[in-house]
Amino acid sequence: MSDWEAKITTFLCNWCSYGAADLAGVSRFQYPPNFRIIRVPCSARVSPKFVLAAFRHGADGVWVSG
Amino acid sequence: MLRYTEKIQETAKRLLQEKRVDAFIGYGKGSVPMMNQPLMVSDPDRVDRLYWDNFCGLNLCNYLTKRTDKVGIVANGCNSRNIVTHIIENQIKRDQLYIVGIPCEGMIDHRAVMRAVKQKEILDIQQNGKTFVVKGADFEETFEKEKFLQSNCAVCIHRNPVIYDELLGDLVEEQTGVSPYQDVEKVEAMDPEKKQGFFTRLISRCIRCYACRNACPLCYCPTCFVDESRPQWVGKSSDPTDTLTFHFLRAYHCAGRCTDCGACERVCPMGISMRQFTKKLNKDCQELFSWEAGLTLDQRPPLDVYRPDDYNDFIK
Amino acid sequence: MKGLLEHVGVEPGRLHFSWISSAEATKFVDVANTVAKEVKALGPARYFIKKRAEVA
Amino acid sequence: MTERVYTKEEWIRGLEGLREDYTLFVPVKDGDFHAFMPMNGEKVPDFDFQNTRLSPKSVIYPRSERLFEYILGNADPEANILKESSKDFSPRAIVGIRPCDAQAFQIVRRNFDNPEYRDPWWVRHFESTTLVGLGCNEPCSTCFCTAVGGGPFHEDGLDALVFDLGERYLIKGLTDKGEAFLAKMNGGKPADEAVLKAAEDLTASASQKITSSPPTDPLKGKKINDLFNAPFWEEVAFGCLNCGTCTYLCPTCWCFDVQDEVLGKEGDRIRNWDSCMFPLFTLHGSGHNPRDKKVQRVRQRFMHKLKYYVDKYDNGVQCSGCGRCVRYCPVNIDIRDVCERMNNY
Amino acid sequence: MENPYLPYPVRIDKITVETEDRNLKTFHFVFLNPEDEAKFAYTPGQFAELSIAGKGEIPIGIASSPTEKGFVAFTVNKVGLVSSYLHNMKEGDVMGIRGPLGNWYPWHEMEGKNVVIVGGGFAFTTLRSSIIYMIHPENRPRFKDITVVYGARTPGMLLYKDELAAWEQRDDIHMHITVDGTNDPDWKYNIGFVPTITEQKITSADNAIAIVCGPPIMIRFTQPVLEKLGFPPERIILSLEMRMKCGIGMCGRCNIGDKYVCKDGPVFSLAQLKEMPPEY
Repeated sequence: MSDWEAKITTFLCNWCSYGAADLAGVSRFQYPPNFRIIRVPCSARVSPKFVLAAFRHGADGVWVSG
Repeated sequence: MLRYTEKIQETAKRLLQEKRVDAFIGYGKGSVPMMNQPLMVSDPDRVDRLYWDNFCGLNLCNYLTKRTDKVGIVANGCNSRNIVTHIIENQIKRDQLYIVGIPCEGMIDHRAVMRAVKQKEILDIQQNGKTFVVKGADFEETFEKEKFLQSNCAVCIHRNPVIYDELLGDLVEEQTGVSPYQDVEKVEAMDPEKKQGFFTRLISRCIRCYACRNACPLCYCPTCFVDESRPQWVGKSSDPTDTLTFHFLRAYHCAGRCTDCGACERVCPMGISMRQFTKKLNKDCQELFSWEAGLTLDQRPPLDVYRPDDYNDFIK
Repeated sequence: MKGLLEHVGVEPGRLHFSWISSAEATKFVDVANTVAKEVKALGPARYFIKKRAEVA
Repeated sequence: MTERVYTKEEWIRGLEGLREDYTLFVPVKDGDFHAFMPMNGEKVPDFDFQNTRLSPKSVIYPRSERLFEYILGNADPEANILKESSKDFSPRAIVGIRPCDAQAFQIVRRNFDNPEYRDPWWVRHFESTTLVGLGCNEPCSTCFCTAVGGGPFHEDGLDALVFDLGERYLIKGLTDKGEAFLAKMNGGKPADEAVLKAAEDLTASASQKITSSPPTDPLKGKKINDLFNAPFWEEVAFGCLNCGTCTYLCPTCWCFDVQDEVLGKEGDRIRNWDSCMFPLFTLHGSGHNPRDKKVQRVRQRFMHKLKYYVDKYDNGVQCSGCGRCVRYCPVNIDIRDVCERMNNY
Repeated sequence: MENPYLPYPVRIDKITVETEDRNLKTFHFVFLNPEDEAKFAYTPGQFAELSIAGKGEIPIGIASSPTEKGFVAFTVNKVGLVSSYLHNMKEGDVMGIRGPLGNWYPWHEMEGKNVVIVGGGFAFTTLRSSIIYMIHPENRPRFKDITVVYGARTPGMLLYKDELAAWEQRDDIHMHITVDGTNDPDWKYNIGFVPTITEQKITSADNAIAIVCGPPIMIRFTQPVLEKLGFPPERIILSLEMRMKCGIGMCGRCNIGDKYVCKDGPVFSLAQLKEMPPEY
């Protein structure tokens, strides 16, 4: 299992966390590479269907951030 | 409970004659024991078909959605709570309704009765207050009603209608000391793997007939998520993951709205106890928001509103 | 949502929510680290994944 | 015609011995009710049942069935071309099927196996299956097989028929398939006169017990459009929830849906049961839906069973009288009552 | 056992955008296995299931004529999951077609008669097939006068514009092309709804059969016009649409009364339809 890397589907709010992620990138902060980021217009756009869809497609984790 | 039949008929007749309502929705006696038929009467001379007994477990609110006429409806505790939910969610207007309240003493679980007579064929049932007599071709047995209540009725603490224009009979004493969430707690105590096994087994029989969804008064969306094709959220075969997704999302759509009326379980042809999903959400709503659905017209359900003091421990 | 998912047997550490303002790059990195760590600790997901339909 | 008598123990042993030659589907107690399941040594067959909740149609016509498979993409020359999924068509037998459910296969067969087209999966599954029926000593109050051309010991559609004579079983071979099944089965001894007489008496007394039987002959003479426009449909349909219980439990409902499911680069074309009760069933791509309202769908179901089928095949109604829909309809819509209304209209 | 659900593999050979809104495209398919072409022997009026692996199948009328060899053509409107996907496919892509399915226009009855074709919008596909079929030198003598009324909302929404123009030049077919309205000052054909034009241009129902294909609203208004002209119901032929899955009368959804649109139809005479419940 050593070469296994978690896939984490990540829903980020365009105005908040996406900005933070962007800033983190610009500032050259290091963070783990496991995230598959989906930008949403608002974290309230994320419906339970999305979260389930992520798990159904084999995501190991889901992170919703506003 | 049988005593209500006559009163319902009288009331319906009066309402229809006085033209207070265009139609009256209640139950009719079914053609097989333990099955009753939802019925709508608009002719005052035909009210004799209305009926009430211990097997009126199907929720009549299904028949109110988007009606435009004035209707009378019989409502026990859970029916009335669903009427409230319907009004809050703008599926019908309060002034269209004439609610005939019935204090409920719980409905009998037909499956439990069948189990008790070892699945032998039941030809007739006589209901006498606290007991009932089951007759078959070669047996006759008397049972105590108390022990045969639908599992949601056994733990019900809202037997009296919460909203009505007229009440038939006296309010009944509400049950106290019941612990409604015992089974949920049992599951909560399991580790994830056990839980997975529990729910996989629970729904393994599901044939995806959607009786639970259609019997649920909350499920009135014009297009259900399972029917959407672009994107398709859930496959339509009897695949276990798809079935689990269906049950999960169906339950989730009822979060904070479910009144635990038990219609879903009652109608399931395969006897699946899908309240295991909704009850968890009811418990969460109770614990996090002190909310039970359908008790008041003045407040919106918790997932509908934002309050600064909402529980948010789960957010980092 | 999280409650029911856990209830049906998805491990608690698989679903995370957070609030991060667009200025909080450091918080983003912190949370990202925690989330990744927790999910990694749980190992690969096996439950709720749509596989080839189990049909006749 | 072989007629053999088995003690009940011998019978179960005999079935055990057949497991090499057949995949046997037997009634098994599953929770509150019975279901046909493969006999695999773990499950104990239980022949003391009224009828299974789900009809055995799923043995021949599964709830979901993979038809084709394919790979997607451009690299492979075989990509995007459908290939038939491999299937097991080795001999099967449904042991303990009720005569009504066996007759239902004959009804459905007119749809799946007709002069123009043959459904390859249904036909092959059906042809590889031996139907060993179990007569009904005690029909239910909701049974009305005698009204639709069947009966508790009706032999049409069965390959062999079993009579439960209390201590013993009498089994009669009815077709070549049934005889082959019996020939492979160990145990038993030839039936004597007394046993045959007992079976005859049982048949007569069981038919007497079926009390509800709306006649279905008058349906033929009616005009489709008259019945279609009859005023009673609104009333019949009021309570209907538009769930699929009746159609999924029904042994004679055959409608299906075809869906493609893709995972990565591989896909399946899957056939699922569908139900005329669902609005999606007839929804056009344009958004138009010819059966948009509940009452239209309820009418479709009953008209199909009791009128369209009658006119199309001139071979009775599309109903085997098993009574499942009567018992398990959550809102108690009773096909017998609808049939009466249609008769009298 | 022959499997009626198994599509013949085909390659998309040519894609033509037909209308100005780009929602209608004509696809020419070539069979990957040449022997399949012989098996796919069809008659104008029939349809086929276009099958895309991973998406599903859609029933579409065949727009080419059996007199055109080497390909089959379909004109597809972009509405649902499958048709939208098809619209994004490219020439050279591989998919499947299954058929031919359903019945056809009553060519035998039409022999020796005048033929009136009334079409509207994108339902003109099987009518194109019919016209090509009838004006083929081998078949033309079998029919007497051929009159076509074809309308669309605007000039840009007409299908097969080049062919329409070519037919207009011929003297063995009377074309009446019309649009609901247009700003184009150079528009040289009719303006007006199909039923109106039909009423103006068709003068006699003597020894004539009418084939009508179009949106429901057009059919509803054309029907009385034809009846007034003296067409008896058995000589008004319509082609219906329904949601289908199997196309071979098994899946049970496309029935109207005891008839399946996929197997007993899609072509019905008005006389037949009057005997059927109005559920379409």
